[in-house]
Amino acid sequence: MIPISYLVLVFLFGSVVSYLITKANRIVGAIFNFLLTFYALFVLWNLEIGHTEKLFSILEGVENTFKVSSLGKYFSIISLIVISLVSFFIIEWIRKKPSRPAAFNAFVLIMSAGIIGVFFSNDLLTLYIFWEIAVLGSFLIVPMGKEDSKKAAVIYVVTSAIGSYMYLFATFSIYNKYGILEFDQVSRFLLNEPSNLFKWFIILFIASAGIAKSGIFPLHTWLRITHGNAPDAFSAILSGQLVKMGSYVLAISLSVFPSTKLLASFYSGVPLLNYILIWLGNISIIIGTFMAIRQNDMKQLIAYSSVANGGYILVGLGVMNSIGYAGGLFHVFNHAIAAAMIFLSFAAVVYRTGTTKIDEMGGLIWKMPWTFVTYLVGIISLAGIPPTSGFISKWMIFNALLTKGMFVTLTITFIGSVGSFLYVFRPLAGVFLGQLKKKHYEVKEVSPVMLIPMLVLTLLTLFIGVYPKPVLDFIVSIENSLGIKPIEYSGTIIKTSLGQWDTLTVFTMFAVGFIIALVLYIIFPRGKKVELTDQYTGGEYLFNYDLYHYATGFYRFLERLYDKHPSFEKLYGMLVSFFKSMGEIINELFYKVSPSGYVFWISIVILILFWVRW
Amino acid sequence: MMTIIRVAAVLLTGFFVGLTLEGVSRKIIARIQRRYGPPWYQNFIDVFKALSKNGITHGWIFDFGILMALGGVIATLAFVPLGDLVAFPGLDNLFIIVYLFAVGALGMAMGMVGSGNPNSSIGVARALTQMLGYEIPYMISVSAVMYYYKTASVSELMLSQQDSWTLLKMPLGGIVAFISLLGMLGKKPFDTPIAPAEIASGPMVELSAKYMGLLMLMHTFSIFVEIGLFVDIFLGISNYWTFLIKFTVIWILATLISSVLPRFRIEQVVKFYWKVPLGLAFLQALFVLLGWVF
Amino acid sequence: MANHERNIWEKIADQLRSKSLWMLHYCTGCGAIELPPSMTSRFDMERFGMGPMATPRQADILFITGYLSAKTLRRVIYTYEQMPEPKYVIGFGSCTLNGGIYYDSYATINRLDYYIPVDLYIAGCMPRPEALLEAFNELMKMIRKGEANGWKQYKENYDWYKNNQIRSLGEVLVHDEFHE
Amino acid sequence: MVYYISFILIGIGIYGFLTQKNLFKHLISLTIIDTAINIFIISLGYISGEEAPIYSKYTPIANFVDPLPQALVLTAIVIGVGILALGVSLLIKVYEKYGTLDVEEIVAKEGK
Amino acid sequence: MSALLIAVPLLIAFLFVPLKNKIKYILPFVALFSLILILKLPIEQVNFLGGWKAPFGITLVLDNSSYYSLIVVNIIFFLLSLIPQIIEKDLSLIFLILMASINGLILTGDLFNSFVFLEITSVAAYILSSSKRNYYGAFKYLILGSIAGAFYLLGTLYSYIGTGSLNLADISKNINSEFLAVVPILIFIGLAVETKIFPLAGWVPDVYASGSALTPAILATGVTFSMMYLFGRIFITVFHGEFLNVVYIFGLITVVVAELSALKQDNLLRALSFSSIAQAGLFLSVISMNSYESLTAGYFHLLNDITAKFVLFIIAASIGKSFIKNKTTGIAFSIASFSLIGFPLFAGFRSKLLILKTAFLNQNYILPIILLFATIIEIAYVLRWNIKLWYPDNILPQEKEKTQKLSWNVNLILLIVALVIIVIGFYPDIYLKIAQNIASGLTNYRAYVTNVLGGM
Repeated sequence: MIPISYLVLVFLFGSVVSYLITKANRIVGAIFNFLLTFYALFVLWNLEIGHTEKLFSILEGVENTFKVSSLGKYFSIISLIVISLVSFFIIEWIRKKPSRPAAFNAFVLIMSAGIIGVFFSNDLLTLYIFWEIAVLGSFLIVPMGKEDSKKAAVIYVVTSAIGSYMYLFATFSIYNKYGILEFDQVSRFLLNEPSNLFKWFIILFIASAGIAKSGIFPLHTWLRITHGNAPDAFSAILSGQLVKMGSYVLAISLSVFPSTKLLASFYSGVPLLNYILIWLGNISIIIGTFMAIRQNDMKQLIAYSSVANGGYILVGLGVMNSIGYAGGLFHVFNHAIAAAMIFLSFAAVVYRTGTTKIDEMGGLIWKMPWTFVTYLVGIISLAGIPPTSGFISKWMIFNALLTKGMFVTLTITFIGSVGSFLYVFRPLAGVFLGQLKKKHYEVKEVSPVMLIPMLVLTLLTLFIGVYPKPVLDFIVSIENSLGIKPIEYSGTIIKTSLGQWDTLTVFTMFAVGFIIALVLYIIFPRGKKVELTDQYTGGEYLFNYDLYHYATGFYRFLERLYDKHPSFEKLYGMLVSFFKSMGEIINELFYKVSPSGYVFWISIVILILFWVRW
Repeated sequence: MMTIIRVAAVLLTGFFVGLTLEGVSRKIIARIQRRYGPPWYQNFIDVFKALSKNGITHGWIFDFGILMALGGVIATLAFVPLGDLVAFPGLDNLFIIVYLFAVGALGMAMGMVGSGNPNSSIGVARALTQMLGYEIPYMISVSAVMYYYKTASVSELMLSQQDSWTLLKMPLGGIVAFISLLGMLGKKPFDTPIAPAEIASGPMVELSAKYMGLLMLMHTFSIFVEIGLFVDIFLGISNYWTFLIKFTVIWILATLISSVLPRFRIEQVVKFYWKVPLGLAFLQALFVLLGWVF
Repeated sequence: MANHERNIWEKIADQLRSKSLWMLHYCTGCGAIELPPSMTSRFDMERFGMGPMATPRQADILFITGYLSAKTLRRVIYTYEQMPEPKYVIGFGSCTLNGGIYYDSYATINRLDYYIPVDLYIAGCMPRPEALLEAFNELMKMIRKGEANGWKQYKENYDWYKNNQIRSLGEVLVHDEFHE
Repeated sequence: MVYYISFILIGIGIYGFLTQKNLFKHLISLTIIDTAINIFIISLGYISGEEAPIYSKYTPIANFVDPLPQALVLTAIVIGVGILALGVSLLIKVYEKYGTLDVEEIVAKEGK
Repeated sequence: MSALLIAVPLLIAFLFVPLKNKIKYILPFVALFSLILILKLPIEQVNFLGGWKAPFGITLVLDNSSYYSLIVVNIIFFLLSLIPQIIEKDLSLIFLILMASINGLILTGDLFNSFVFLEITSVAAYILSSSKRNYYGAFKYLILGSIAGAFYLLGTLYSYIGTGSLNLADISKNINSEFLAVVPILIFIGLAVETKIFPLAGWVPDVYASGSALTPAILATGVTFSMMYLFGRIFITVFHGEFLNVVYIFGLITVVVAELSALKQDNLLRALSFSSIAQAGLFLSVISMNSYESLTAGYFHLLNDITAKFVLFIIAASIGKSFIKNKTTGIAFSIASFSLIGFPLFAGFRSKLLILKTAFLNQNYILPIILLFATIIEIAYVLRWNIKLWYPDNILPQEKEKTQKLSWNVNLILLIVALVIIVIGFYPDIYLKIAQNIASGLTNYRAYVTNVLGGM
């Protein structure tokens, strides 16, 4: 198998090749993209742990190397699954949608090169380099979406720049203090580091890159605009996978630098730093859930759900006991797959109907049944309902919080999971169920090329939901490598201190119940098929069937409870306009002045200088 | 083989006891209103009468929703231990039961909205909001109990009430759980989703014959799940028969309360649940943390 | 009505149907006020297993309690067609029988029978709850004996009913008068 | 003592810049500053009682004033003149373009 | 021999005055000639004009720092001369004079001589900036520049009073404390206008954003580099880093102020001019840490910035609204702007790393914070411009035809410079060697003094 550095180079040059091919013919370019990503997935699948490769060396004394850690391999395999399936989806999707297909394909490859680099880099600087390459790649694709995706792209890059520059600041202070940057060496130095303040500063600043990227509380505002307006298939990659880079950095800052051993425990085994990060996760769960319930644009709704799920992952990772950490990692897998599934089904819907507003659509289930099935299984997994894999990770996080006795966080996770029933149901009711709008009568199901990746993801979720062994093996190997007590499970029974459950019996019992209901359904007389337009509405007969469809303001009564909510977007907007107005004043004062103004400033400078010297 | 028998036993008890108790509750309400009320087996007749008629359907999603609802609730019921009758001994984790119940709720919601009637969509939206309301206090009070006994399996929770009932140990938690139980059952103070006067019996608007029958079955099973959980966790050790007695007592108590109270508006439901019960639940959790348990 | 024999299942079903009748009452005219007393403690309709239902989809009996103008008749016909089989109709009061005191008015219809099949009429210019309960018991006996099959007649000579309805309501059945 | 004259002149020049609206007056105050500095350069090398450093066989080297500032001042004056000439030509162009030399009107027209 | 560098361009400029518009085609040869001349010259070589020994006569010093900066400046001139399209009809004469005066500025070892060359460069700059009818901007630049020149003259005079000589090496040898207070201030003000320090850079937006491609291209790159070199030469070699902490504060203020005012610009050229002010301010604050590594980092950053600005200004001035018609220039523009921000694959990233390393080395934590904050703001507006040009919204069809296609040779040169940026991103040792040599030349002033004064 070719080493990783060659893989990254193949991707970088591949992007130029795919640019040329897509210039010639879109479909062939997209196929080339898919084959490349699939080959990369194959290569990554059978990479053995511990395999290291030396790269260049920028700062002397620091060897930039790639090292395959189990954590990196886990994250990269999830990412590659998502990217390869989405690029399979793009083969059909590219026929009509992005304004510049050639650039689109090229930048997807650049981004995936960055991603592979991030997950396998063995020291802070290489991680930063590939991190910026991934940001550059994804930044160039975002503006191809709807009209205010251009503003979204700038906000996206600025927020991730804030995070990554704090990360860079921490990297250089480590380099300045110790002279080394490899993860294990840094954690060894941090262990016997006297000053507590320095440890806090390092972990918080490194975690800030993760916070910015996975949309945790203070830096979460970019998610709504970017996911809402990016080109549809790309927002699947954006939310399914790029957000996971943030979780990867969070995982590093919390587990690779062993936070439990570094800092004194503050509340039942959880250090104060983790506690603060958990609280950031909590706030982002609340914001994500309650804002998602309000949204009328389906993609922005799921974007807010990514904020909430990012919060879940952070809470899971923050708790740092074996079950909690495993729950966090498992949730990374679930959210990646579920978000990719949901966004792909939205891409299919938008591909056919052209709009993302929920109340402009309705009854698409009759025309696009398979997209509906994907969306249904996706939201079942996102909301964490048993037969699918989404529930396992939430169950682990609940157990971890319960053993630690952190009741407020437990409440917020409950609010998050029950709230997720509400906001995932809104597009289901608004977009797929109900009467079909007149303008969507001739909408057809999406072509099989787009359906295959969606159905593959559906089967994957259900399979892992019933038989979570492959993912659990990965998590156990990660926990062993990081020195956390691994979770114990046998076959499909997952055991924790609080109790155990068996995914298989739950699934079989659900199937048995379904069969009983089916038998009852068949025995008794068949119902007569009646058109959706024949409804009981108090004897009245509406000729305009669109009026039947109840989709606008689906939870209006709940939203009215928190209409006047503090919005952080407005806060950051004010901040930016403050900077701009300051810039305006400076411009007026210093740069648009008449000559006498210049002389005035010269004399001021002279006075200051002379006053300073005496 | 034993599990199949046990599961069948649980389901049959759910069916028979559930329907008789519903008939009993209708008789009690009638008695309160100083009239005779229907015979106790009236609900059996209603169910079979509904199943025997040939109604209408609005497409495959409408049928699939009902089947998923009934299947989910049957699966949840299988996991609930009725006193000492436990279908799956080690595997009855409380989170599984609560979230498997959500499968039923989601299935019903999907089916009802699939019927395309605006009344049913409004009803479903109200049902989900109400669920958001009562679920949180319920889960906190129950997790306080779980934290105290250090186990999440329902049967163990029941068995660990050696000395006295959890209801006596944690009265606040018990009260909160009972209030959210009323919300779960959809009894009068909290039956905004099925408000017959406002939205023509909410989600069940388009449910004609057979589907109405299946839904009544589902309703019976869900009552059994909710009260069964409450009895197991809060009302001490009980074998099969004492479990049924406690079950009927709680059921009658709930019917008495619901027969005299008017209906909440949906905003009031959420606001009520997040003020009084949530406060009490947090208080209870604090007491458990501090170890002040009677 | 030829009472062709019913197989065993239908006999059992008729027994059950008679024991639990769900009623959708179309309260028009002065008959509506007779229903509350028949449901509350004095006359208690529920002991026969009968109860009011909000939607036609779940109702067995369509209970029409007074005069029907051209406009309200259309609503009644929609509701009737939305009820699942087997369904029964009870005309309450003389207004449904022969137009009652409004027999010569331009707006009301005189015989309900022409438009939807009525199984049972209750005479009286607003009969009392006792008459109502007597009628319900009579209907239960008819169901048990299998005679109450107005809905079969509706299905068999459907076009006859349709002509009557269109003759009196006009083609407006399809187009709603608000939009024209 | 001569320093004070040049510093006063520089003060006047700067004052001229700050108060005047007309661009041409800016140019004049600029030349005032240039001449002030030239005076300062000259006054540097002055030794009382010595002659101008014009070398010929009649004037012995001994009693010369310091010749270096004299040389410097020559180039400084040339540069001052060059800048002045360039300034004036620019002003002509400004006048052609805006029709006025007043700062407010130009800014209004220019919108800058 | 090194005097030829100044003499030849001046001579050709005066010879070809009558046939003005022919000069445009001779420029490349002149630039090539001076380049070849430099490469042939031996490095350690002091040229005494008119045979006078150091403290008395005017010397042209050619140590390795001035040698390499001469190469850089002349390469820039050569590149510019290869694209005659952007040079207006009679400005090529000025171009030659500017080349001569900049060579002089770098070479000269005499303070008053540097004043004269400074004035000539400024005069050439005033004329250049008056292209595209930007007379008012040029006039304002003239006023500011000449006042600064006056103060620079005062500075030289005071140093003459203090040390009795005008030679840089001589001054640096026996400058004493109480003159050290006054002279750096005056010279700092003199140079502040050209090196675009905070309050005195008022002229930059009007001059750079006048619309002509040549003015910003040559001013922002060639002139700025030579001024920065002069700044380094005087403040580090002569005054041994005496005055630098004040410069440090001014530099930081310039960075913040310039970035903020760039945020709101709706004209690309003005935004880029503010960005060049900010980069100059950053360079000065890095320089004022006054150590060999910080000087290397500073000059390395300056070199990257110049290459990027060269590409950016030419494209910004010549491209209309969007890159639809000319994709290659678009790619060059994006590469240059990404290197400006400091994305990893490009040169800017290497210089940012170096600056951060040196800043952390001398425990200076304010500079990294300001640098990172400034880069975040820079990302905001540079990328917004990138998107606005790549994905222009509501371009009217007839406007689309109007955006004329850039001629082939301009495209070619821009692409070459852009590729240089990428190559530097991977193998930075070319620029790094130049920067190290300049830094070493500036810092060990003892070698400079002995070299010039011949061990007197």
